[in-house]
Amino acid sequence: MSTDSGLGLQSASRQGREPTSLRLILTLSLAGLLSGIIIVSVYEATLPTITAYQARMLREAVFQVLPRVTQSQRLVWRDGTLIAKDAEEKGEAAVFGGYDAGGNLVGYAIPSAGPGFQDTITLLYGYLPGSRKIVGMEVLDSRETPGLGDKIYKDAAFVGEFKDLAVDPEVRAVKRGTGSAANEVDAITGATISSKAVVRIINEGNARWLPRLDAGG
Amino acid sequence: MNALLWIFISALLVNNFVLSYFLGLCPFLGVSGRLETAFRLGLATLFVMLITALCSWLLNTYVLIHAPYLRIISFIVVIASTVQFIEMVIKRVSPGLFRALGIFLPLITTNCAILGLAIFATNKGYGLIEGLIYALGAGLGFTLALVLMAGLREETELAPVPRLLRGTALNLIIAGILSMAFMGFAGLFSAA
Amino acid sequence: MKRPDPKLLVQPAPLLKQPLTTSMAMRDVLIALAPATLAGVWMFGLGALLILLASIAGAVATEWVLLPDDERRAQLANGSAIVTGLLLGLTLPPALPLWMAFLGGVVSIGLGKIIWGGLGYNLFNPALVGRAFLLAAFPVAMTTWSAQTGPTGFFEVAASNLAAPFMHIDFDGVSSATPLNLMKFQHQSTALWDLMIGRTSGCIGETSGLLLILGGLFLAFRRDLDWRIPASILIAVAAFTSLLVLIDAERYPGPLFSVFSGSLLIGAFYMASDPVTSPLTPKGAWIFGTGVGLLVVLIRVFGGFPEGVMYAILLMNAATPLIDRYTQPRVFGKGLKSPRGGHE
Amino acid sequence: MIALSTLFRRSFAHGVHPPDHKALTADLPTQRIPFVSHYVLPLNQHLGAPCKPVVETGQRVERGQLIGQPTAFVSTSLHSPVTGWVRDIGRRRGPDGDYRESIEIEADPFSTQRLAPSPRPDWRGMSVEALVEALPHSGIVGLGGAALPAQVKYSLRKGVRIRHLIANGAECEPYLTNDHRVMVERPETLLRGIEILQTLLGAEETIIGIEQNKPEAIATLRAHIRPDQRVRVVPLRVKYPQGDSKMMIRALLNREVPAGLHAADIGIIMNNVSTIAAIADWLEDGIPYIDRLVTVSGPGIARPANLIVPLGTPVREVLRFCGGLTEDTREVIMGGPMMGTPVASLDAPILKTSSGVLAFTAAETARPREYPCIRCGRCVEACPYFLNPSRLARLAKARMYDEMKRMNLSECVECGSCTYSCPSGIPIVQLIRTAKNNLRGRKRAVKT
Amino acid sequence: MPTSKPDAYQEFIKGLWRDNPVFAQVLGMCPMLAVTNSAVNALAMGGATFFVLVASSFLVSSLKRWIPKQVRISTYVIIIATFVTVIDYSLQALLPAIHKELGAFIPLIVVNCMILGRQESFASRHSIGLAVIDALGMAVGFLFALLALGSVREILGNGTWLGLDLFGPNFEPWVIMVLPPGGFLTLGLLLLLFSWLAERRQKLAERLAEMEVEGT
Repeated sequence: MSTDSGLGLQSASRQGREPTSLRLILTLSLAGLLSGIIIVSVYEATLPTITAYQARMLREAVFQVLPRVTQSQRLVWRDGTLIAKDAEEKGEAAVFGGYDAGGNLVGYAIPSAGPGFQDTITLLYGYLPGSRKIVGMEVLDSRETPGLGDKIYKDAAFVGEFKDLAVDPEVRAVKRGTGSAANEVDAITGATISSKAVVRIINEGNARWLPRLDAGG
Repeated sequence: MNALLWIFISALLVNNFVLSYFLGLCPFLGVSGRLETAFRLGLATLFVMLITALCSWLLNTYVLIHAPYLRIISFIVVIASTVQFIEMVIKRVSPGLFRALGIFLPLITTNCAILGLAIFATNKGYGLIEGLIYALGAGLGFTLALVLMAGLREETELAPVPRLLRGTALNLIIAGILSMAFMGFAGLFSAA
Repeated sequence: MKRPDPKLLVQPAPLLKQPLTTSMAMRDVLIALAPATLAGVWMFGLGALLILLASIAGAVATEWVLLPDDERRAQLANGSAIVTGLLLGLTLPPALPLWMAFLGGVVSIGLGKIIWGGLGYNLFNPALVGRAFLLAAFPVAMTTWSAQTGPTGFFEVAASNLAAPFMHIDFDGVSSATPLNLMKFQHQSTALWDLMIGRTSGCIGETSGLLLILGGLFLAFRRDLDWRIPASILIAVAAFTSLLVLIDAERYPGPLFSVFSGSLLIGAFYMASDPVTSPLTPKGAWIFGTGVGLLVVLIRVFGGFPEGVMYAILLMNAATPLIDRYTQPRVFGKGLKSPRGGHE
Repeated sequence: MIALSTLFRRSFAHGVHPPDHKALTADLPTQRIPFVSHYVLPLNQHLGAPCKPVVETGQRVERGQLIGQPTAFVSTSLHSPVTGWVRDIGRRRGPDGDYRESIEIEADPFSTQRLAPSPRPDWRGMSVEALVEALPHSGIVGLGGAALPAQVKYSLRKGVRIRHLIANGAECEPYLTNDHRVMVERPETLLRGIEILQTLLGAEETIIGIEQNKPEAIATLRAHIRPDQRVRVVPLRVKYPQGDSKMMIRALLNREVPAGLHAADIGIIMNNVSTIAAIADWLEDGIPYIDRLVTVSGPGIARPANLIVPLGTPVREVLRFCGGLTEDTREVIMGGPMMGTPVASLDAPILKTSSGVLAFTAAETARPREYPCIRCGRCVEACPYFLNPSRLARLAKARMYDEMKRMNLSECVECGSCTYSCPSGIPIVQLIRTAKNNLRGRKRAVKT
Repeated sequence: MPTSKPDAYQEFIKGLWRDNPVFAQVLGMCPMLAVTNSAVNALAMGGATFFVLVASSFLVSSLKRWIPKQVRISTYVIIIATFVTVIDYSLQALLPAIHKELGAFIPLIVVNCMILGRQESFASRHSIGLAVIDALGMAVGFLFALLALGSVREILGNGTWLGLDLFGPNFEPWVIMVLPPGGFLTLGLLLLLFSWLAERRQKLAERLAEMEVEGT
């Protein structure tokens, strides 16, 4: 239907004689070259802005989930220790160390992701190794239902639950009003699945990172 | 294991390429008139998706890590040439299969579901196995949506549908209702 | 031969006709639903009655507006719009604003019926199309359940019922979890007898399990529905949940709870069995019902929603043309070895 | 206990249960209707090619004299039902309103109307081939409704051995009782015919299938069967269309005749009881087929009756003999109510196939408004051939005839069970007939 | 498609309504439905498509003499992909928030059949000026359709338009509108509206023609 009218497979017989293969290859190479030049120059021109923006967003997110932090550092786990490493490498997980003005480690911002109600939820949460507490959570990316599941980042009360949350024995989501323990989060009414997903993603992040942070911190 | 299951179910049902991401709508609306053709197109797409998943992983791992700006152009070039190559191979190896799938292969080149698969798999940072499972789910999901749609559309041909609605408008509304029905899969196995 | 010949009719054979009409079938459905409807209104109060009326009004008004003049009278007279509106109303929560119920009726008939070419041609259950639309559009309102008012509070209409159109609804203090919610999110079971007689919160018409079964049996007896469909749904649900209970009795709900909770019974007897949107063939009916049953348990137990009956039925509706196509019974005399090389 | 035994009676699958209304006439002995002044005899009262007149206008004919002879294998003779004069040979209106080439005979009012003896073949020692040769001279057609010239069924394919002869006494059409009367009044003739055919065919056994709403017929026949005869009477469930040959075979022998084949191809020959009696009349006494047994019934008839009516008698005369039509009659049907045709004019003549003349009033003829199909599936459960009438009707309305062909349109025998059971009042059979005609027309167009 | 005497104004105006790529030709729906859950996203997607279409048409029509027909499709795809990459990075740098919303769907402009279709059926056969005008018309038509869809979905689904609050804080949003089913249903109903309007216009034109005949 649409492709017929769009691509119009009628043969355009403008060229009189058959062009040689060499010419075809030449044309395509030229086109490729041209496009390469354009793309690379645009890429070069925009790259600094883009990287700067991404870095700023990340920093802001880190500052959001960790209080009293003025600078952050990307850390990866290698050979049993955490090492500072700015360049991203594929397949390598990282956390962000947050430091106060004096350069002292305040805590870690841990990114974690997992399946939510609709699609993957990606979030970042701040963890204080000293008191073994979570002190902030921010959802970076999600497609949860507007008006319901999206309360995991729109509902201040829910986000507030992560401001002072013990990680031991394990974070739990409970029905609103019934949670009182330090490790319990009041689930959003009507969006229990999304709330539980957030908690599960945090627990998964904890399982992956807390032993390392406690060991290599 | 659970993660792979979720990737599969998510691509197949929860985030069905057609009904949730609107990918591959042109063939979805264009080739769903007959059940037979819909099924064959679905399988052809599934096949190309699996190959694309492989190719995009290769590209991501060996090429794009050095030149990320070539992502779009290299994906589309690779998809187009892969489809062409597959077409030639099938024609040579299995004329029967070629007769069944042949006419759909060029159509698949402009199917945004294929490019979408490559881009999404890249964005999600899937490895080879995850990418292949993702492609399998997406391709089967595409086939499922297409086959269901074809069955429904064949039925509407016998119905006195209001004249102004006949055609794309009705098909879109059917797709909308299908999409509502697929919302029931939301959250499936995410808590498992 | 003084009397002139009577004016003779010439109709095509057969010249006998079973005395049975479409409107009679619709009347049967209304009769079958009456006990559960009355029970629902009794339990949830005047507000529930208003919701039923609003959804019926939405359905009938839409049919009136969208049908051509010459079709109106006949189509409205067969009562299918009333049945659709009532079924929709029965699957709505009792605290829903009336305007949403009305809108649901409009969508049910508009998107669920008229666009397909009218009665008999729709491929999805109209009431469920309306309900799916409402659930997707107003997820909060559609999942807020109020407790039963009981006879004393009969005339107390909830404030949320009367919310102005398009305006935000305040549900403070009306929330009460349904048995399925309790099961899914808190692993709490509900007493079986309460489930059977409907002493739980839930949609207006879905709670009184026994009355729904009664009406369903009436319809099956009158041959207005294919008994295979509800039978296979219930069997599939019971079988699947029993299997899950064998795996982990602590975690998964049992078969009786699953059958009597939520909208399974109203769905199985009155919606899945809607002949227009379910397979015609007996084998198809079994496949359809089994599919619905499996999907219900899948969504309830492994999915994001506490209740999946509506989605299960809509999904199997979508598959119905395919099921019908591949379950055509063997035509008499076909596919036999023809002796001595028949002349086909 | 009767109800319970009914349940377990042998039958076929699916079908419908219209009220049988046979009590109106079942116990009325057959009467001969007086001769009237004019008779109209269409030349094609059977399937296949019309016969060719062998008389001329003005010529005197005797009762029983050959007036039309067969022109092809699928064709049969026509004999004069009265003594009188050929008035005209030309087009006359047939029962369904179409014009057919016919011979009009004016009865001789002073004739004794004695039957002119016909030369009859000697059946003893006859081969089946000889029977096939002889039958066209009798003018007998299948009296169950198909009107296939009698010899056609007996022209067996090479190598076919007939094991079973079935006498079809089901008479599943409501109202009709003429087969019943034959079985009750002429059991010897029927059994004689069975004996002759069974001997000629070398069949192992004959089964007479009778719906069990005719206990008198069952008892009478059982009483008359001699112990040395290999004949059984099998009562069958009352269900329409029990009389359809393939359904009857299914019910009696639990065998399915493959689609596209005939019963004879699997070693079974089945004839209507009236046909067998007529064959006996011909082979034993040389009586050609000139009188038809007609059930006149229905709420519009003053005095219902079972009548022996000479072929060609106008329906009007038959009705007059029975006291005429009631005031509220709306429809007069020739044949049974399920597969018969309403007549457009009372001048239509009685044909070889006119098993009944039924008069219906407004109560029976009223049709509810047609609603769209709601796929209730009643037609699917009615169709004895396991077709999908709902879908066929839907396809027919969309004029998708080729798709209908793929859905085995050709297997439909137009028994009308689907239309009977449809609560939406959809004329399914009519739609199917239209589709068949359309496909047939197209095939013809391709050929020419 | 090529008319005997192309009229620049006609070429431009036809894309807006009569041959509107979305409403009349039903092209380019993949990116369209996914991103039109708000008017701003629709504008951004429309703008990106606008840029790619116009730039590609310009380049293709100016290079048409040197492109052999055997490789023309590949060349078009390369050209389109180049411009898509350009707009992808530009958006990422200039409007990062919007880029985050549109995310993966910007690259999918490459396979928007409408763009390739215009190259094949128009730009490769006409002068630069006409090609650009045609592209402008089509792109504006596409933008218009996207905006219409995005507006309906945003107004009903969120109670806002281009981020402006329309109904005050008490509006109950129809969430379905910003979900996938809402996209399908809205576009279906808009198509219905379009064909209804088109038919009414045609009827009106016929009536006018009749009146003229009678008048003469």
